[in-house]
Amino acid sequence: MLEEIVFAGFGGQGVLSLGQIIAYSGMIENREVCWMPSYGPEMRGGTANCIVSLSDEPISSPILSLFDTAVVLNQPSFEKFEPEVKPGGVLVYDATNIKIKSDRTDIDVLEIPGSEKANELGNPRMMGMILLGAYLAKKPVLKTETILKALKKVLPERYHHMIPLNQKALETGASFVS
Amino acid sequence: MLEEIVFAGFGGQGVLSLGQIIAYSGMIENREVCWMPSYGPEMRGGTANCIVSLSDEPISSPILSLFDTAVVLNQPSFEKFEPEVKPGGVLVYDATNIKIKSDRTDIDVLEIPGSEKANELGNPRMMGMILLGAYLAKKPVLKTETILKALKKVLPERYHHMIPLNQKALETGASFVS
Amino acid sequence: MGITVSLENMEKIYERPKTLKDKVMHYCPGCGHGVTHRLVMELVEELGIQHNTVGVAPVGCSVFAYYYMDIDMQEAAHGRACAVATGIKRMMPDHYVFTYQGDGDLAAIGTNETIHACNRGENITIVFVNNAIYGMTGGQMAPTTLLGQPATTCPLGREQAANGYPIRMSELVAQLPGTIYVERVAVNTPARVRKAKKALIKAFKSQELKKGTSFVEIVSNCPSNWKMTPVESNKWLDENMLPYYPLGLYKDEISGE
Amino acid sequence: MGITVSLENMEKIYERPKTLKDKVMHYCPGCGHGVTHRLVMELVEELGIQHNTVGVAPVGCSVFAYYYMDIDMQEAAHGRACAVATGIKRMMPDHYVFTYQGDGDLAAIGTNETIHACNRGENITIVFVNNAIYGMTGGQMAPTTLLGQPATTCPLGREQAANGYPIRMSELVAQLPGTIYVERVAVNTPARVRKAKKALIKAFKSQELKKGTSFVEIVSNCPSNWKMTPVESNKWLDENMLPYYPLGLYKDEISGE
Amino acid sequence: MSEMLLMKGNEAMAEAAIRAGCEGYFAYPITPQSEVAEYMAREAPKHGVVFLQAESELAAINMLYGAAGAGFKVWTSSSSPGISLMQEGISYIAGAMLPCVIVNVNRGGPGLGTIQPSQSDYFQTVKGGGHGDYRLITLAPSTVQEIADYMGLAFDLAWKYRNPAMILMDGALGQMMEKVQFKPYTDPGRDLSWSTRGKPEERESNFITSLFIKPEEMEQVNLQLQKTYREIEQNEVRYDSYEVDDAEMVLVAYGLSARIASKVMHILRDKGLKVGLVKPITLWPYPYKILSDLADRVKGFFVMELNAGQMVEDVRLGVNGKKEVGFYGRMGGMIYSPEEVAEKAEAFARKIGM
Amino acid sequence: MSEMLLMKGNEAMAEAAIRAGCEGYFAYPITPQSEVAEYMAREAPKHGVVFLQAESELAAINMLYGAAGAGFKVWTSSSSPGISLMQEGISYIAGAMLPCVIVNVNRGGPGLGTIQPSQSDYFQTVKGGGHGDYRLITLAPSTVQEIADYMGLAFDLAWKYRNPAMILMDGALGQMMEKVQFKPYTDPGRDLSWSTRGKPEERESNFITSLFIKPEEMEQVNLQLQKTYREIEQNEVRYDSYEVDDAEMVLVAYGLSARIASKVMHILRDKGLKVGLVKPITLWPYPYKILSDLADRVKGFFVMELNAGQMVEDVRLGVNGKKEVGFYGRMGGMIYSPEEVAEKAEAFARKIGM
Amino acid sequence: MAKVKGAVIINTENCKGCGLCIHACPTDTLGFSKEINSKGFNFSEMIKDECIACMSCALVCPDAVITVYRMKKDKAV
Amino acid sequence: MAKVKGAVIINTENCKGCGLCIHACPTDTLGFSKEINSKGFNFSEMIKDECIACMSCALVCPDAVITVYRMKKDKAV
Ligand SMILES: Cc1ncc(C[n+]2csc(CCOP(=O)(O)OP(=O)(O)O)c2C)c(N)n1
Ligand SMILES: Cc1ncc(C[n+]2csc(CCOP(=O)(O)OP(=O)(O)O)c2C)c(N)n1
Ligand code: SF4
Ligand code: SF4
Ligand code: SF4
Ligand code: SF4
Ligand code: SF4
Ligand code: SF4
Ligand SMILES: [Mg+2]
Ligand SMILES: [Mg+2]
Repeated sequence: MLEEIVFAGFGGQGVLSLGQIIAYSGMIENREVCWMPSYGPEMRGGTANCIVSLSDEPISSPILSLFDTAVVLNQPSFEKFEPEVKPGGVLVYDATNIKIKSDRTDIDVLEIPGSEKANELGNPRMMGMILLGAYLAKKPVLKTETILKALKKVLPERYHHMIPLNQKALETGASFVS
Repeated sequence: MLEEIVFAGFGGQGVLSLGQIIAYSGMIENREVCWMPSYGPEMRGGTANCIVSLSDEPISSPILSLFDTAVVLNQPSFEKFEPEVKPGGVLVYDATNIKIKSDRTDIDVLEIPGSEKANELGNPRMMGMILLGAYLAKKPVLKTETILKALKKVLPERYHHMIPLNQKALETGASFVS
Repeated sequence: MGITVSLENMEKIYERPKTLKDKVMHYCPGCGHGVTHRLVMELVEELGIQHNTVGVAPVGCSVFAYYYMDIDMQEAAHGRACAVATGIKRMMPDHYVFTYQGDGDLAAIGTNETIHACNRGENITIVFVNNAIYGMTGGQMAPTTLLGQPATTCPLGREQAANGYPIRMSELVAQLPGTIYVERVAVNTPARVRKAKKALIKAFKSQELKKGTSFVEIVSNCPSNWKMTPVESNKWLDENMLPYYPLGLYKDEISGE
Repeated sequence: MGITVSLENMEKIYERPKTLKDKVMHYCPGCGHGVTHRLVMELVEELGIQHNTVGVAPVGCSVFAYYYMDIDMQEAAHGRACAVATGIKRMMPDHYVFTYQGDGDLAAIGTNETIHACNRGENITIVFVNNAIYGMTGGQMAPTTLLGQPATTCPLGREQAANGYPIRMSELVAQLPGTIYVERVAVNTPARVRKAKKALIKAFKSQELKKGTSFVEIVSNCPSNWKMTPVESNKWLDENMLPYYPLGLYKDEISGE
Repeated sequence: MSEMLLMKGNEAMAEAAIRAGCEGYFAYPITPQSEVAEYMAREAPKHGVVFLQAESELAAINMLYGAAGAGFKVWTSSSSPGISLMQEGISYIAGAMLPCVIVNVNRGGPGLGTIQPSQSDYFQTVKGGGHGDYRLITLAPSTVQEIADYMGLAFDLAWKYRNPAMILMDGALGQMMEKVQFKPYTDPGRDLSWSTRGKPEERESNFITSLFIKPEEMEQVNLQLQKTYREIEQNEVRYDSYEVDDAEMVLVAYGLSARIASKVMHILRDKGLKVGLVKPITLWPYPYKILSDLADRVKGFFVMELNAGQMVEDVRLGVNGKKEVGFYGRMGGMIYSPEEVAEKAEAFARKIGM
Repeated sequence: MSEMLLMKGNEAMAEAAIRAGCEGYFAYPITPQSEVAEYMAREAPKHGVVFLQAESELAAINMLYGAAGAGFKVWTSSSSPGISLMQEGISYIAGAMLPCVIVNVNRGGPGLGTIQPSQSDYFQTVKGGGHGDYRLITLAPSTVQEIADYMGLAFDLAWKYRNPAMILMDGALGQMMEKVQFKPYTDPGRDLSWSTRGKPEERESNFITSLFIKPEEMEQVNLQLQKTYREIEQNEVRYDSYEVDDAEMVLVAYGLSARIASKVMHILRDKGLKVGLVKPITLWPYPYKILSDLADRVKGFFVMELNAGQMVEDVRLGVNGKKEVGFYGRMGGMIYSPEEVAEKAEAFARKIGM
Repeated sequence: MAKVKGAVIINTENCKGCGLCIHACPTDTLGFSKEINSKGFNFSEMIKDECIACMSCALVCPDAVITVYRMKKDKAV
Repeated sequence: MAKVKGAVIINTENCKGCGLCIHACPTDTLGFSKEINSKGFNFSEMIKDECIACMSCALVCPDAVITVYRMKKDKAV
């Protein structure tokens, strides 16, 4: 099993943390994991992304140009990464803010009204979690319990009360996947 | 023909210039020449020496450990270079100031009362020239006229009036060699 | 949607200088580097010296200055802008040559080159943008970081015992007989921007005298690494930077010419 | 042959300090480095700090200081003595740590390390031997070479326009809040030697306070490269160096302790 | 064995240094390894470790010289341009035989270049970026775990031989997070007799120097260094090899490239090509012998590096003409994909008759 | 052809630079080449050449960067520790494709070492002392005449390829006086279109930089550099060979060692051993081909260097295992005598069956 | 409503929404837009027509995206 | 001749003949030797017995080769 995912959005949307949660979860499930941020001056202010690899075997390159899955939180990232999803792969994106559509037929495209639903949940920062929920429902590379466990590890104690909300967000996302 | 000479004495006794005169003369006589000063912190105040090579062929190493001839102006240099004269070579030294004698039988040792005679000539700085005269009389690797020509080149114009004195010094030195 | 006002019967009284290339600068929103770039390019335009000005960019956030300033420029190694400028100016004594440097560049790794260019009295202008932080590398302590100010390499705030005092470069270089003009300005209010521009013009023009180095320190902000909004950062600058880095003229030997 | 005087009933009132190794120093006759070496070793002996003093030698004529000073020492790369001393002192804050540096070392290539050690207020003593020339390399211009003074790289004398002004380091580092004691002394007369020693003692003892850097500049001679006899050189020093490098106390914040 | 953690390479490095009992760290910020200094700034005070942000890399390496000369276990880290600035200091440290650890998180050059990962400082590191004949014990980790493991090893080797050790890695390894477990570390003990901590009455004064003005003496120093180098070459060569037993072609790669190489190996094995992999861990001393031995039985070697071809020269020296050596590289911060390299390597394999 | 003069290598170098129309010289004093700066201080003003004593080697190399970036014909000189300090700057100069000349009058290292002659900076020069993949066109004179000859050549090559050129020599060559004649020099013309001399209206602004933050762009820069390097390797390899036609063994040596090697050759020929000599003039690009060609017909190579064995690696790469390669070196400022090397070389000759 | 004395044109696509101009404007003429531009910023725009052409906004704008217009003298009086 | 108050012992072998002590001596007690030592220097020596043990010579001696003696108090009076 090898799953290579890119998370991309504006700086501040929390894409680096999303990736870390996945990496952490992979670790809990005894996978080999690798999390690689894009770094560079463009990070500042502009867009941010990170690549997470999950595998049963040692991970070769942390930097990739094609992905099994792209989780995309803003339009510039959609434009950059939509073409980089491998045939047969998954593209999940926030359809509330990203108004374009993918015309690729060789991948699974999940258009999730993430921002809208996050607002409904009362916390716009849940958007990423909603997309994650959709992605994991589509492609259950990790168990939801594990994600929750990982959240406990990754979130500072003072945010642990947010875990139920995160769980709800995951479920919300999952509900969009048949 | 290859002649490798070391000139050695206290800094200020003019050994570097002596060597340069020989090198210049070699050039005038169309030889290959190489003049190499010893450089290093010990130069300052302490002793100084230079190595001059004259040859009909390109000169290999400018830095040598054995010499055809050693022209020695002070006692520390005597101690250092006396053993470094090749068998069959020549050692010329200022016997006025250097009170030891060489016990080498495999070389020609010219004990020249250089300082004494220089004082007699009215200029203690002629000591080196006197030793040079003795050396060239023993081993005529260069013509005396050439040396005088070289002096004209090497000495600044304002010292040209000294050339006759230098010539006398050379002759004085030569007079000690049978 | 904002309102629209007709421009009929209006005259343009300010626009972006033509010497600033038509590109979006990569600086974070509200960063003083942008203002300073603009001022330098305005004066180049106004003095009509685009054809004989050579700038030297530092390593720091303003490393790409040459992407924006429409003049010939060189990108110097971190800290070496003054040496690079010296090389240029010595070869072309009639050109206007300036460096544009951050506080890490000029006052940490490049202190030697700064001091010695000023001491030799190189006829260059040094534009020094002091934002009390290493902007480009993500907020490490700069030599000008204030006591108590946190940075990623002094997370609890700079402490004198460990890291010494913030260094005041204008005061220091004004001591050197090689400098002829030293002024510290800021760009966080319109009035100060005007003053900053005057100082920059004076500094550039002083090169014509060939009497020594001109040095303009611009106390600036770094909203991103200070972790403030731009407006907050300009206020923080007022309240914290200026008491330690007082604005004003530190030396003027251009006098009368 | 000089005269011989009986030593009967006499007491020894001065002798070579035991902390100076029994070796002939390689310095030229009459060189101020010798006097300065002796003074530093005298104070180490007198303060009884041989066992917890670490010295840093520069690159310059005094590069071999460790052959003569009977204390643990390190030979630093040219100009980096203050950085090396910082490394030592930070690891052993209770040791006496000093650098011994020439003007080329401290004020040309090493200016950055000097300024920043002083600015951080490293608790070290900097012994700065200013002889206005590069002694070791054979008489090139130093940053402290006087205007008009010839050197091999300014054979017609240092000129301000080409080479700038001689740099006054005591004045400069006294500006920095990190220094607590800055004095300029000379060693060309007996009285000055006494004063120089007092300054050095004060500087070393100030390390106990852990309050900042102590800096003693010793205006010195280089008879060989100045091309003078030692006696002439000391006179030249009086007449030429001291007017530009005035002796005196530039900063004293040791006060009362 | 401690808890399993998920850490950035740069942070694992700093944590490992603290666990290996480092006593001081001196450095100047530079991407892509500023997290090291940031981690040390946070953590060092808690462990009584000295942390100082130097005014420059020049100052940092010379602070290291001073602290190491006083017998402390100290290190620094930087990235390519900063490491270039340290070359004089490194040569001095080697000449004065001071143990310490220097980390280069290599970015793309030359010049200011890019902050993206690269392996283009191989030559600088192993052939001598500074002046004179000296060598740096060089370790090349390829995972975050190895970064953690090699930190203590680097200190131990440095102290065992009184020689600076370098950890050479690239920006990607520094930036990425992987699983890591810190192994318990025991200091093998250190000889401090030569260090400058103040001269007690009972011994001669110590001094740290690389200056021996008489060439006769300086030659002796060099002979001593060369003797140490021969010893290190004898004892400390480290490498991993994978599937070389039946291999007809051997990939050679280190660091990040070695990870990619292992994928390349699998791709080619899947195509039926018998491919193995040698991953040098010590870049100096270099594992020439395994290559020379393999050269007697394989058909060729294929080297992959994130540079224009540097380590490939050492491979050639090891293979010494016995077999062909192929090369593929990317430069300036670009990273090859396994598929991309596999294609080149396959072409080479065909060329050598596989 | 001008008058025959007797000059020190260091002074001939400076005089040659002036005659080759250099426009500026920036440097910091260091033995054994301070005479260069002293000569320039005296002579430069007479020829309208800019001379500036920098505050350090770091400053000097960056002044050079600035002046070269403005399109001027400039140079610097230093010796080993000073050259180490320049490594970052050199990498920048190479990355920014600036033509200029840098002279290293090599002394014994590592560290402060000794001021006596050495060849121990070979690796630093030809493999890259700075970071990143770059190359310095490197000329190695072996006589004062060659110093004079190569100075103009170095400028011309630097400008032809917009790449820094290095003259690598040792302290003895710098200090010794030999006969020298200055050949007339004609500037082949220089393209200044890229230089920063102020932007006229009719062109875009020029900028000098080595920064390309996007790896895609930085790779392009590197590819461009590599292309230039291949061209230089194609066109500019220079070497002399002596008595190689009937040789069974070939000595390989450059600079000062090459002079001694020629004496060694004669000693061995006198003993009836058929020995030739290859003297690389360009150390990069290296004359691999002649060595490879000779390897097909001689029995072995014997390399002599004033270091622990550096160029010998390039000889091995050229010979590529076809024949044995022997080595003899001295270090730390010591110079071998021809007799001493002859003895070692003879033993090697016997070993390879001569 | 006062007589119009001035106006600004903002290159909203290149505005980074730093708000410095808004803060600097003595007449509160400027405000943040509701929409975001393609870089994701809420840009600055005229929200009132009280501009007095004082140029304060342009002086502090780090991105030099503001052009300032003033009513011609003869028209303004 | 005044009562002897002091004396100096000079390590003449290590003296470099710089003459600074001679110049510094207030009583002209010191002078250059006629002979040279093994390093070729005319060293410093007492040429008069007027030493007042003022230490000036020792203070300026760069080679620390001078030891100064003073007549013990009880003897000097
Ligand atoms: C030799 C070297 N060391 C370190 C760096 C990394 N670096 C890049 S910019 C910078 C500091 C920038 O700070 P400053 O000069 O204050 O500029 P700002 O970004 O704040 O405008 C550093 C340390 C480098 N590029 N080169
Ligand atoms: C990096 C480097 N650059 C240059 C030198 C050559 N060098 C040795 S000593 C010296 C200057 C010495 O002058 P100063 O510091 O004034 O000491 P002094 O000899 O006058 O006491 C120089 C330039 C060197 N050793 N290393
Ligand atoms: S990081 Fe700071 S200095 Fe750099 S562009 Fe952003 S705000 Fe400006
Ligand atoms: S050269 Fe000058 S500084 Fe050096 S030892 Fe001689 S007199 Fe002293
Ligand atoms: S010109 Fe003045 S009044 Fe008009 S919008 Fe700008 S700041 Fe406001
Ligand atoms: S100051 Fe400029 S960039 Fe900032 S909000 Fe106003 S117009 Fe936009
Ligand atoms: S102690 Fe005083 S009086 Fe006696 S010799 Fe010395 S200087 Fe002269
Ligand atoms: S001062 Fe010292 S070295 Fe100089 S002459 Fe007097 S005793 Fe000799
Ligand atoms: Mg800054
Ligand atoms: Mg000096």
